[in-house]
Amino acid sequence: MAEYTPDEMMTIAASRRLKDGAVCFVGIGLPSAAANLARLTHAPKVVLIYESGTIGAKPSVLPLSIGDGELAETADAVVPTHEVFRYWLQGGRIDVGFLGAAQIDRFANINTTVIGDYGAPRVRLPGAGGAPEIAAHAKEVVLVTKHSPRTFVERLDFVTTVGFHRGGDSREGLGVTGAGPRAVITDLGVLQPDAETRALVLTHLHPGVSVEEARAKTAWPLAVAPDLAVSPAPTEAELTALRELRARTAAAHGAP
Amino acid sequence: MAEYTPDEMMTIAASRRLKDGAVCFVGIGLPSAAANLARLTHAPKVVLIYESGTIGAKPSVLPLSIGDGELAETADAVVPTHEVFRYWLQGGRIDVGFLGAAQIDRFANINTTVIGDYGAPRVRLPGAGGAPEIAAHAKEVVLVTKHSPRTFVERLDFVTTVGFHRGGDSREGLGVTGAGPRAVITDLGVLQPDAETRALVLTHLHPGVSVEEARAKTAWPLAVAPDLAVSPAPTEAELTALRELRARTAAAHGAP
Amino acid sequence: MVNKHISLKEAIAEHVHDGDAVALEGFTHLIPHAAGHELVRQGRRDLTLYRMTPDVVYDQLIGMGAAKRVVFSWGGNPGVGSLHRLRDAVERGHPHPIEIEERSHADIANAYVAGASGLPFAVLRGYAGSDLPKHNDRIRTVTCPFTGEVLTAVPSIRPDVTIIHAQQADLAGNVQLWGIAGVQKEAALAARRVIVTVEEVVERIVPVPTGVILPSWTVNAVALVPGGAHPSYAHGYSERDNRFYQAWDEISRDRDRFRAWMDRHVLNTADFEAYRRSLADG
Amino acid sequence: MVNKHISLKEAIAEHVHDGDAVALEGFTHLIPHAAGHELVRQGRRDLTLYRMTPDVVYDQLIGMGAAKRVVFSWGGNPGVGSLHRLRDAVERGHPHPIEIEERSHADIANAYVAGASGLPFAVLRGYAGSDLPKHNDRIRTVTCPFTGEVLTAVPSIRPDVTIIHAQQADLAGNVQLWGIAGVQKEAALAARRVIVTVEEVVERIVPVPTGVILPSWTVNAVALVPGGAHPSYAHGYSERDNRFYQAWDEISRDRDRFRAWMDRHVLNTADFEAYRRSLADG
Repeated sequence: MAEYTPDEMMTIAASRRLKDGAVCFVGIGLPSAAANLARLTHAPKVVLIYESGTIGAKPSVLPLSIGDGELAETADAVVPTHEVFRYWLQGGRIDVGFLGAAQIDRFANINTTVIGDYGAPRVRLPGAGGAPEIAAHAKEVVLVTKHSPRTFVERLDFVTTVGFHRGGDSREGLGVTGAGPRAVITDLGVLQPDAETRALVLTHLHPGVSVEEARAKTAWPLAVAPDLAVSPAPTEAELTALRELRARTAAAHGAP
Repeated sequence: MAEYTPDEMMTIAASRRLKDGAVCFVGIGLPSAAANLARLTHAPKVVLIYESGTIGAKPSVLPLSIGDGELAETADAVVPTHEVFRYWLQGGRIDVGFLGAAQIDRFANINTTVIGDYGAPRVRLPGAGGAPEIAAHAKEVVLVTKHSPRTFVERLDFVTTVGFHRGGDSREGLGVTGAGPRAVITDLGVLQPDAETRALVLTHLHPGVSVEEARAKTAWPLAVAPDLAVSPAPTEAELTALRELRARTAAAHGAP
Repeated sequence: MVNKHISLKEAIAEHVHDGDAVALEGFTHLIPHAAGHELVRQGRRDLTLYRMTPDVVYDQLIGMGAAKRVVFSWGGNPGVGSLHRLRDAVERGHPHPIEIEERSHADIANAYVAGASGLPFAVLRGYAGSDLPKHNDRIRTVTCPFTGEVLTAVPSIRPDVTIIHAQQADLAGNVQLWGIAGVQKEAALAARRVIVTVEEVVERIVPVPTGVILPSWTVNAVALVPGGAHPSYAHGYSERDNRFYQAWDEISRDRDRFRAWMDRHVLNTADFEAYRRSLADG
Repeated sequence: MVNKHISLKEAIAEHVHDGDAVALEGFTHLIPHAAGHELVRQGRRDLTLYRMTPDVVYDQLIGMGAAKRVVFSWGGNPGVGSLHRLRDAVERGHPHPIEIEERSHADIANAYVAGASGLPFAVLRGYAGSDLPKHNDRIRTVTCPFTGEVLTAVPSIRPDVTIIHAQQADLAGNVQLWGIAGVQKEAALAARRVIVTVEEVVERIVPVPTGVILPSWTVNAVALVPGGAHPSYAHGYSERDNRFYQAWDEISRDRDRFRAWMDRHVLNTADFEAYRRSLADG
């Protein structure tokens, strides 16, 4: 089997979560990489929607911004930004919202707003973007983010985007229609919500990763599923597709 | 001077009310004929908007329907129907709403819904269409309709579209932004609202028409302006433009 | 992938049921007449019919007894006069009494937008001084939480089925329509199920100006029906048959003549092509 | 007819005043950078700046002290990281403290639609479970008068001036833009005054797919500025300068380096053409 990096494993594990034919609202960065990898491997008919209004985008390289020209050129339809949020997202037409996170808590709530106090932040993060409504309206949400105790925190400095709120059925009490986060994919493994408490539980480790490592990089006491599984290692086909995508992207953007 | 019919006089008098460059929301039928005549004579830069979403339409023949293909082909922009009502009409971008009427009262309120009782109508008319909101939001309204006591009634069977409501400043109390009907053009003359009571006053007679005839064809006691004027007779240029427009229209639609 | 390309007959049989709330939209342009005929042929009953302008397509459905309730904003024969079957139903309860719900164009257009947007109601500045709200308790008010202004609130429209006619679909079922776009996109996205009849099936859609696209995954069935909007038209494919609209005034004025016309041209024809042939035969 | 074709310098001088609420829109595509530079050159102050994604264009305005208040939904350097001038203003009050009002993309997009529609507020399903409404009392609720559901209400946005960059204007001043359309049409129609910079002035507009047209009578000024979106792009005319966005991270990280860069390339250049030349000179 080929060598691969934890980042590659994370992207490939995330891509596998996307079913062929699913309509997917894609955030920029890791989610976009994973979603396009899915499209180039097992899910050729996945429909990728970016908040710039490109519906059914099929970029040959990863977009650096959510509004790169190739997204429009390859899309089935280009609609105004307000329409993508109103008819397509709020209208209930998105199967999967694919998002990243700067901070995440045990109920998969997300902070992308500030580190520190909102009125006098230590670090000002970019903010909400489309995430609060993507997380509310997509039929389900998949999160992709690297594992670190600064990311997987005991308590968020700010709740930008809701996951399972305070756990249990508290999300349903908010009146949202989507089912919420189905999985959090990291460079160490996969976390999924407990059916009852909705707290995240470690359900998969990527090959070679230990429970101890995952716990060390999670700031809350991480529960482990009794049937903890090991993610299948990347296949040659997956790795080749991902590396070719990254190479095309680097050539196009001059990015590493 | 050439001979002309009362219908021709009415259409020409109505067309003169449209200033060059005005943005005009046009109803089908008489208003459309008058507005296009204005465009073909003294107001080449008038912007005609039809509720089918054609903005800046320049048809060579009169459309039989509000959605004839030539409106789209000659328009500066074609927008969805909801947009024309939201961004363009409700958004306050219309200078003149040009409408017809089946019944009209002394305050220029209009009925296009039923004759008789609403629950068991003697005659079921087409209904509101775009008129209630055109009359509310256009900066001013011009009405075109033939004079008859069945049209100019003492009391409407149904108020479909508001003019000056109950007179005085009662229209303003409805919270609408447009100033309301500025003139009613008929085949006999022109009626305009009194500055205070807002009741319609006969301000112009077309050549050869008497006050008595106008009063006989108005079911309420019609007030006459002290400075009652006579409309200028159609010019050769106006008549020629109108007749050529009608001839082109008849040839295109097979209509009389 | 499910093949969405089926016959109009199959599409109506599968997706439209007695009692459904149905919208056949098309603002003068692209009116789905072929689909209306097929509803008549299949004898659908008790339909709630949404349409801004009922036009000839609903005059026929109402006259044939398919409608329980009609929601509309302008019920005339454009440029000609009355819709006689609609009037006969409202004025004299023939062939049976129907419920009507009257709204304005601005209201219905906003209500489709709200439906497509997953909202329960739309906000507009509507009906100032009009008697319509007195006869329709579904025209209500809402107060702006910022300015205190009182605005009109209307319920969103979410049909069980929306049927539209468009110029093109590709093999996957992506749909493109252009020219006067009306409210079709919103009516389709507001509905639970969507049927589209098209002028042409193309291998690949070449986007045209003001082209409206419904991706294939928003559409349940696509049926090829060239000329399927007649007497309405499809921009780039046909012209509006204004003479037919004028002739309809006479055909529809008399109950027996209407019924004989519908029997001959719709009920006794197998499909839209046969209907067009029977019309050509006079 | 007023000639709307004037220079960008004249357009900014005439239509944008200190203290105005200004929207420079363009969702990654067609960001009106040339107009942003001209605001810096003319030393505008105390602006309320609306923009979904502040991007480099507002990072420059904020760093140069032009902003009193910034209303936004996502304040990062797309695909790169932070907007350092925005962060420096928020975190450390440099060059002076600014007010920020944070909303979500869905909120701001709806608020422009409401503004264009002449409504005082927009209704959406927004912010469920988010802390943002706790810090923004302009995110309120409204109750559906039909279902009783409680929905989010946000105030509409009506800028004093909206500035956009588009591909084409014709001689009369009709404007066409295509590709990713963003919220520019709504932002323009919501504003009291509209300035458009364009890649090209054409004698007659040939409509293209997804072309958005602002009729000339909705536009106050049109200025020809080829490449005026750089480092953003104009579909069909240029490509996004991704390397510039990456370089901006370093340029903007340090206050002095930022200021020296702005002095050299913006304040000491006469117009956008000179700016492009100074960039090319390195």
